[in-house]
Amino acid sequence: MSEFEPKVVAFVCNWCTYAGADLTGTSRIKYASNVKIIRFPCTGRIDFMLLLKAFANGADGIIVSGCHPNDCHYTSGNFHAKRRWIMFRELMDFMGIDMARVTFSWVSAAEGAKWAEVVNSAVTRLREMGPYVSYRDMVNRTVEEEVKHD
Amino acid sequence: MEPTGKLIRKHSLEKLYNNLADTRKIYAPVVKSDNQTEYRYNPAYEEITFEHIRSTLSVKNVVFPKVENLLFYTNSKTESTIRDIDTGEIPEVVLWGTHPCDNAAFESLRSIFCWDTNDLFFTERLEKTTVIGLSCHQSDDYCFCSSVGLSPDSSKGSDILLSRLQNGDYQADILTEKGNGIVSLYPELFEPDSSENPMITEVKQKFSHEKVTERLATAFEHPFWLENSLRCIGCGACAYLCPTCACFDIQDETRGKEGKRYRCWDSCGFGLFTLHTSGHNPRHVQSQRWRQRIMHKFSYMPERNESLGCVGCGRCSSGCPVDMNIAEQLETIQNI
Amino acid sequence: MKIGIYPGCSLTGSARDYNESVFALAEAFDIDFVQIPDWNCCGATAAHNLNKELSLALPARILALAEKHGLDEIVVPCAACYSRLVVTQHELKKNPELKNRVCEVLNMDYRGTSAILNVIEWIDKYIIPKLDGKISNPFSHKVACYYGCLLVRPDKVLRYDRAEDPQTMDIVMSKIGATTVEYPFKTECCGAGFSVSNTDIVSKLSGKIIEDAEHRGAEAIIVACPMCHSNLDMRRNDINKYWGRKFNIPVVFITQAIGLAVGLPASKVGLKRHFVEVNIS
Amino acid sequence: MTNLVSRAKELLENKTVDVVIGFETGPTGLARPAFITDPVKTDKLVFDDRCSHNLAVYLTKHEVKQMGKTAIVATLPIMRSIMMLISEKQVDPENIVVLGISTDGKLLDIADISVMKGYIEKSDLKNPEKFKTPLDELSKLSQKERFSYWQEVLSKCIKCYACRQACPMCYCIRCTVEVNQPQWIPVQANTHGNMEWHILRAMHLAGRCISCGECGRACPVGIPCHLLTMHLTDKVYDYFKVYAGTSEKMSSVLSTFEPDDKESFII
Amino acid sequence: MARIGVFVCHCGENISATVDCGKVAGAIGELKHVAYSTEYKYMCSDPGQNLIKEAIKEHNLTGIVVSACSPRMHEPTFRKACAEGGLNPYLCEMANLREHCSWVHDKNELTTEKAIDIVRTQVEKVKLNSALQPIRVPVTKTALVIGGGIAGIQSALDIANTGHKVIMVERSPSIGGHMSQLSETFPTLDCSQCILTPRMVEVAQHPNITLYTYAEVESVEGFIGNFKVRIRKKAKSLDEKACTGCGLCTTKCPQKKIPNEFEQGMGMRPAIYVPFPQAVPNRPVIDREHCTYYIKGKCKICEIVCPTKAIRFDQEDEILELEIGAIVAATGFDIKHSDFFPEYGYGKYKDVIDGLQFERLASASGPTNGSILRPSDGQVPKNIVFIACAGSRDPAKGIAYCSKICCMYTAKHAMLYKHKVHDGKAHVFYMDIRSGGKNYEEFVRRAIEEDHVNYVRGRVSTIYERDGKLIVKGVDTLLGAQPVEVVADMVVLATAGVANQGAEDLAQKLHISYDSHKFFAEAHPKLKPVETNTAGIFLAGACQNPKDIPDSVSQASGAAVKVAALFSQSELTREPLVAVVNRAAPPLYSTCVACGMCISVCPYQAIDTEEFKTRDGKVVKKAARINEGLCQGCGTCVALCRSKSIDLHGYSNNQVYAEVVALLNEF
Repeated sequence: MSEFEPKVVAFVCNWCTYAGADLTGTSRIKYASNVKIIRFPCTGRIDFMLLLKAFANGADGIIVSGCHPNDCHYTSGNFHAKRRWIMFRELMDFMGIDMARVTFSWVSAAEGAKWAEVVNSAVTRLREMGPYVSYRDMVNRTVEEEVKHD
Repeated sequence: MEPTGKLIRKHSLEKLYNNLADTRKIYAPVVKSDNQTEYRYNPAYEEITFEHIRSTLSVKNVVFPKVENLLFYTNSKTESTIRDIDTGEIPEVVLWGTHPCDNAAFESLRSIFCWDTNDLFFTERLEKTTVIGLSCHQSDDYCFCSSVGLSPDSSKGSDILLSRLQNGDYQADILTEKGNGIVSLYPELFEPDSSENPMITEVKQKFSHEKVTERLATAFEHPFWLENSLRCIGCGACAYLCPTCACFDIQDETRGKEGKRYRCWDSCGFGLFTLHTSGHNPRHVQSQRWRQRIMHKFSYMPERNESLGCVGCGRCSSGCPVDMNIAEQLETIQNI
Repeated sequence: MKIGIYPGCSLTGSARDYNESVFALAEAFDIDFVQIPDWNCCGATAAHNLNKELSLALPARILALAEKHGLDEIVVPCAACYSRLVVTQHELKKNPELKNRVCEVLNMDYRGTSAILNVIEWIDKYIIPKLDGKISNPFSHKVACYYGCLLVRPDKVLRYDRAEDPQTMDIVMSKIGATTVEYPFKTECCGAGFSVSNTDIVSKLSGKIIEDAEHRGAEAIIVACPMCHSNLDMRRNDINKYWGRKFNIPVVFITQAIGLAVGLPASKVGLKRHFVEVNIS
Repeated sequence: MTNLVSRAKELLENKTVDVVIGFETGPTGLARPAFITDPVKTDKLVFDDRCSHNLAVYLTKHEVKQMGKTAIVATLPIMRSIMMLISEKQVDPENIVVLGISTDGKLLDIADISVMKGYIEKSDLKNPEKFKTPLDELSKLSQKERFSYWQEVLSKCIKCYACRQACPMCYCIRCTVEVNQPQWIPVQANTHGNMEWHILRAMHLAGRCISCGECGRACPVGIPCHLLTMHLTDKVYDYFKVYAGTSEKMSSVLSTFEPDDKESFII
Repeated sequence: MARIGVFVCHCGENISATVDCGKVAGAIGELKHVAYSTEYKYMCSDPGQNLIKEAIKEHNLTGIVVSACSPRMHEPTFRKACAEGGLNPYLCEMANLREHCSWVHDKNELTTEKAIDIVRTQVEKVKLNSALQPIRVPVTKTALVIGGGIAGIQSALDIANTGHKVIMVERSPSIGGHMSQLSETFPTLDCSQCILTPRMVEVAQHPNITLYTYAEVESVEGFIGNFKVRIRKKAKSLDEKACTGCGLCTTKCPQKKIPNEFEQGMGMRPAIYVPFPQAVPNRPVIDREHCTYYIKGKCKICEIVCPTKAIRFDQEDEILELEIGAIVAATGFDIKHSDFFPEYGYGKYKDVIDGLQFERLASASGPTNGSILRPSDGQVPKNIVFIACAGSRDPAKGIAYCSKICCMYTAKHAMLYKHKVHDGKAHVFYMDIRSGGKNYEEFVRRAIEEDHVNYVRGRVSTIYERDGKLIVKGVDTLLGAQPVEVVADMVVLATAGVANQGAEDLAQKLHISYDSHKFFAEAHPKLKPVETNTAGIFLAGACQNPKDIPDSVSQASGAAVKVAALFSQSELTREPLVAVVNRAAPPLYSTCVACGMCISVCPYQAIDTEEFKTRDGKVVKKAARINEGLCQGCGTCVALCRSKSIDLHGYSNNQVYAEVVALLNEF
């Protein structure tokens, strides 16, 4: 497992976490290069289906991050997102999909250091967990293979 | 060839099955914990049921799988290279214990898939399918094979048709060369025909499909369609359970450089089925879709394919969440 | 008509006069009291400063006993006991775990179902409605109603009378023919907390209460709490010494006042037991 | 149900409504939805334990809306569905008459929506008892076991969308699965596509599911997909102390929020 | 067919130090639809930008990806360059190779690979970008100012002086607000009326200001630049043109015993009245609740005596419909009255009064012509107690906040008292003295040191009356919590400032948010103190929280500037990154089913329901509709939409989906 490098996608809002990650850069704080960021205007914009798509396309882990409560540039997008994630996690867990692979965080535009921590701890955990084989197997299984019952 | 009647004893039947199961893919019915009957590949003989009236899904997926890959492709900056599928790789399958209605359905499917040119995948699969049917010694209110020109023991579509005798042995009618092929593999298991009459259930006729076809020709605008489809919620259960429904959709799925084109089941009951890009939908309400379903099976197919689109298995009715009973409706139609 | 009663220590000791008047009144209005069997100390004054659990367990036992004997209502004439019991009921209601712990401690089952009435609530509910035609001897005096602290505070918990300038006693008194003076000392501290340790404070504070009442021309101070009574009545000599003057105004339990109004003899309502002579009737 | 029949007859006779949606007995002895426009046909109406369909699904059906003012036989889940449909502007309370049926099968006098609301509020809104056991058993499994359980059952899904069509809250004229720009859900009915479909469906019903269980009953291949929405219904209550279908105001969990919503997983 | 240009920036060494830019440009060049891919030292430099402009022409590119620093840094720069190159600026995306890659990772293969992934993702995104045009919203250049207090007056005048029309609505018969009730003002002790009245008159006479007094806002619809406001002009029972303001009616009115609101109930007024002598407009109104005619049906003395026959008993409320571009809410505040304080005497002691009442007593135009006389018996109080923080900073009273103005006006009251009653004693009970502000602290010191006001740090527990005196019992925390007892003739409570009654109601009409105390909420506590969450609606004065005059006036001017800025162009242009609800040909119209969830999640009330009607007016379809003027583009509605009928320009479903796929798959 040691040489395994997880693929991690980060869904972040433009006004807090994206800016926070910019600050990580301007402060030259190093973190694992496994994480690639996709920018959204607001956590409220992040469709839960996109997380499934990330797993379906081979992500081993996901980070979702936005403005701290009450800091939302659009006043309430993150509150709606929060409820959405509460429900989503409950459902995923009920279906046995591994939510330990998804990290949710509030990272403000001033928390460059926190962003690095969030990423590094997520990557460390995912290295230990290994690739998300069980999900990928499901994705790649063809219908013919499914009809077999032996 | 001339059909020949044989006798096969209970224990020989088991031998036959096990021999076949050891040497090829065999698709046989088992009863699940939730009492639904489903077909599985090569289950143990003890698991197999001979008592099912109808399996939840028909066996049409053997010749028309719910997803059939058509081709694979690879994209580069400049071009796409296509990789065809070698139908030769499609395996031989023996169908075991399928009832006459399901067996007759293959004929109806062929009339669609091969109405102009032969569908490569369909014909290959059908070619490689051997049907060891089982005539019905029991039936229920949903059965109406007798109304669509079939019967609980009709041999149409079977290569071998088993019928149960009082003592638990089976009469085996060898109907085709394919059937003969099986017999010649294990001749010792087959004995000469007995005079005994097999147990065959009775399915009383509910309507005349000729009358229905005749009436439908002029019933397109009849208020009947609206009145009798109000209850329909527009799901695809009937189409997907139906052994003769053949509608499919073709999709490309690409991931990175690699992609594949496949076809998968579709249903004329869906609003999306006829939706145009413009937003216009020629069948924009359910009553029209319901009409299409009946019309296609009992008017258009007889006209265009010289075959009925229904074998009276009753799955569409037994599987319908809101009890849209097709036999009941056809009964009404013939008298409107 | 059965109602539970929890006398507590004072009514069996220093406030026997109060006790007598309460029972006399009950008898006069044929209410039969059931004293809570095997009742114990309510833990007033000391316990809640020292050991919260104990301070709740003691009253909880009393209430549990009441429940056990099917008493849906219990009258608690002593304001201190009343306060402890109600506070306990409140605390245990809002904290189920604590309740369970207390139940374990007692190994009794407590549900908090018995209603707790202070003496004025009791009068309001059972005496006032039957008052008509019973007043043979109207209590036509100018009086100052002194509520003290425990009857109306803490407001959040008791939700009884308004904590500032309460009115219930005044209303009852007016019903038996008294006129009540506008009295700002209604809820001022009488110093009860120091009645043993530092009696000078008692003399000072209680003195103010008495002085203002006399000053406003009241002929009696009406109370509904043994502590208040003992401080204003029993300590009168010390107060007079401390103030260097002689206050004569008597201190009367509200139950005694009603008793007199409905024609009970002074002796029967314990008036003879007072230190300051009650020369009104 | 004589009084149900007479009430329906009366409504049709005095033209209060144009159609009564109720239950009738089908040729195989099953109860099934019935649409009655002719007063004399009202004696076809039945109501008993066989009548489980959520009739509210028809209130948003084009052909039914065309019929005019509608009376609908409504058990508790159906009443809650109607409440949801009103709150989501899909049903105009002016256009319906609710023939409420109490849990013990008595005809209720639902004069108007506020009365219905009152009845709903004092009813037990938890998931029905019979679903509790399977929910608990699934929750007891390990995550791995749950994952393989759902893969197993969902591999059976044929994407006939009976679960969607049977649900009164799935009234969209275009479902996400019918969107192909982008293709949110794979068209083919393989386990992965099926799972994504059922996740999507459950999420879209989070805080909107009224626990009628029809999706599961409708499934021709017996997938217990109702457990997904019902699990969320439990969770919605745990977190937000609300049940769907109790108010005519827009109040479903995912379209509203409280600043102090509690969670423990966001770092 | 898409033709994408990719420009990889070295940013000097900033990127190229850890990322192999050449390799990135090369790899990306291999991608489908990438027509041109290059690297350069400084893309943001002029030569760099020219490189882009030329490439666009030369390779007729349909979209570009600048792979450089954070878009938060240079997106505007390159969008501009893109436009100058002849390509719609919204066909430009940036790949963040610096902040998100080169600066945070070491130099190695993985870092370069990540860079490639990042660029590829943006290439896939930009393919799906669409050319967008800035949104233009027309602006009606008329402002509505709600409230005629000093804040409203200042805003109105400032806006009017920029040459724009202003409509001012005041609910009482005269403008002036609380300031007109004040005697002198801290810290200068100049006469409030003297500095206010000229402004009031200016408002009345300003050619750009239309004043509606005795009027209230009925409803507000629309959005920034385009509000439709309905105003209810309550019937004054008077023909204002005919009336000369002679005042004869008010002297002859037989009904004279109505508590005078302006005098805080310490004086009486007739049923037909002018609130105060300097009122603007100086015209009477009939208070129909108390007018004998409206009660008994006869009297009409005013009508008889009126020399110009200006009385109109049959007058009815009038509804005005106005087109408004921007709104300033300046509805001010109110104070808790003494009946909120049982411990201080339930308002039953005549001589326990509140601050505003004292202002009237101290005012030369007040009921006592400026001499401090206690209400009960008109005697001069020789011993007066002021209690600061009466209610304020007292969670037990439900008011946890500091009312800000009390410390100062209490000091002022004490001073005014000392100036008028030289032999009098003034005591002030306070928690802390909060005298932040120019010359404020000095002012308080003066009260203490020069006017010898006795400041006692401690709260008052109770006040009671004895022999006509008020006994004030408190504590002096600076003297070891000594109980203090003051025998006073009069007590003045500096009661908490609270939201004006009707504030909540108005906030709901305006669709602006308000806090738990019903004070209007600003858009951002620090950076947007005069804006509200609803674009085009601004705040001025104490409707936001208790404020003194200078604060109110400055905020009022701030609000005015915001309005002026808005009115400075005839059209608002906005970034077109907003949500859209799809539309289709009938009978579909849209895939939206108008479930209203998007409406409920939108923080900006930017979504409403559009009805599609047949010729005969029958509604055949309803669908959500985005107001481009209001939408800020957060996309919360998009993620929530079950039928995917809403999409967001710049972050469309297609785009974000493509990004996820591109990020994880090699092409």
